[in-house]
Amino acid sequence: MEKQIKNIFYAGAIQPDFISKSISNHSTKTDIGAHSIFLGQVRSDIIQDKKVAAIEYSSYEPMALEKMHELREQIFSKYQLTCMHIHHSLGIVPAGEICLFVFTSSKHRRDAIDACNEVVELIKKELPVWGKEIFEDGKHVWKASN
Amino acid sequence: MEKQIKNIFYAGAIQPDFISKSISNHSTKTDIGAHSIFLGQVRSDIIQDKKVAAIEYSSYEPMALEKMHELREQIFSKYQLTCMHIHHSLGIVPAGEICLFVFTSSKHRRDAIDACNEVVELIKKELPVWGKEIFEDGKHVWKASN
Amino acid sequence: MEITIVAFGQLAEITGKQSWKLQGIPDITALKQILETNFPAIKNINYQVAIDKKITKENAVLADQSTVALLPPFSGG
Amino acid sequence: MEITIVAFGQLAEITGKQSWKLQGIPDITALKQILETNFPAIKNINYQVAIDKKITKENAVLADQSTVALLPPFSGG
Repeated sequence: MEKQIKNIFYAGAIQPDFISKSISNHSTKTDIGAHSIFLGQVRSDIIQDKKVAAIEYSSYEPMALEKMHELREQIFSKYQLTCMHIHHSLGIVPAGEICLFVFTSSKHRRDAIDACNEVVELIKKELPVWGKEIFEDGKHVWKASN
Repeated sequence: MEKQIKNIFYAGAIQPDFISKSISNHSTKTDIGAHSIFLGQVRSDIIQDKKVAAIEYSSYEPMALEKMHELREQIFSKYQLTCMHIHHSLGIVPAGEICLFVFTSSKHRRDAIDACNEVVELIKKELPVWGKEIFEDGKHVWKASN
Repeated sequence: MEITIVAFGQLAEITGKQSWKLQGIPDITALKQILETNFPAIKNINYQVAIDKKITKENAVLADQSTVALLPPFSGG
Repeated sequence: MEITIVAFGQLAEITGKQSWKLQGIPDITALKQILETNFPAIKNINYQVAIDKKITKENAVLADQSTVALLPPFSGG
């Protein structure tokens, strides 16, 4: 059986309109009672007296997509989900913009909520993705793992 | 000191566009790193062989708003939140549409996620709100508490 | 001594009204007895009572002009 | 016997390249020694190694045409 590997990567900041379209796509699925959404937003942290203006994300994409496929199967075997959608930015995301969008849906709320929490942790821990924090002066540091 | 009681009620189904506007309103708050969103969606459950077409929500509004104000203070004293927004439908919400929108934001993800989970439970348990499940034939039952 | 009763959800359905006034009711226990006599179906509902928007688990004396809310089990969200 | 190395994040910065080929490297231990000799700053990074997209915690023999990825600590999300 062929694996259907879904692309999770999104060029640049994830737009709120994309999120609202994703939500309204579920209105025909009337067995859904609960959606849980996690959004990561780029913070303008102060590091060594300099302000982060943006994060540039890069990934080892083929490995990340294979890994995400495994995590997806793991989550679907553990929770009663109707669906799960994951979107992670690549490239530059300015401070204040959305870089991660995790969206789970289920009949009863505990499955959507618990699956969302768990997959956010797994994404941060297991996906080969790197954030480069770019300061207002153009210099950068590599984001510490979280 | 006057209490600032926020209105949480929204006439009819909560529109995805309203949700995306609410998200984009936070892009100027660049100390936020994480948003957690819970959405309740009306299910077309089958009850006694009949399909739910919509839920009509009613509330004892003055009491609900006072109670929500208390819950808000309780959550803000427990979690490091940047902000929290709650919207609950009143009136008719068709199956497939959104009836509850809970939105928490924080610097680090655990606060937003844990506060969102907790406030959803409190809303369901403590707010004087009632759902009337209306069938396709116009008859109804009162929604069981959850 | 007059109080206002407000009823919600299936309690408004059972009583046939959302709001009405009653005179001379000294406390919650007396109120419940009158309501359950007039509307026996109320006894099947696990309802709570709020005086002036505060839930009262115990019996409580009713002051003049207070508002008593009859609250069926909540089912919001 | 040729392998392809791909490097990411600060490891691409330290090595100055994102992808290159190496010949005659028998296993991961040998590869790490060569890399750490050529680019001593690598030793400061707590990096992982993946062979053909699978993370390898132990030493492992390198097959011809395999791709070895040098992965600094992940910081996505």
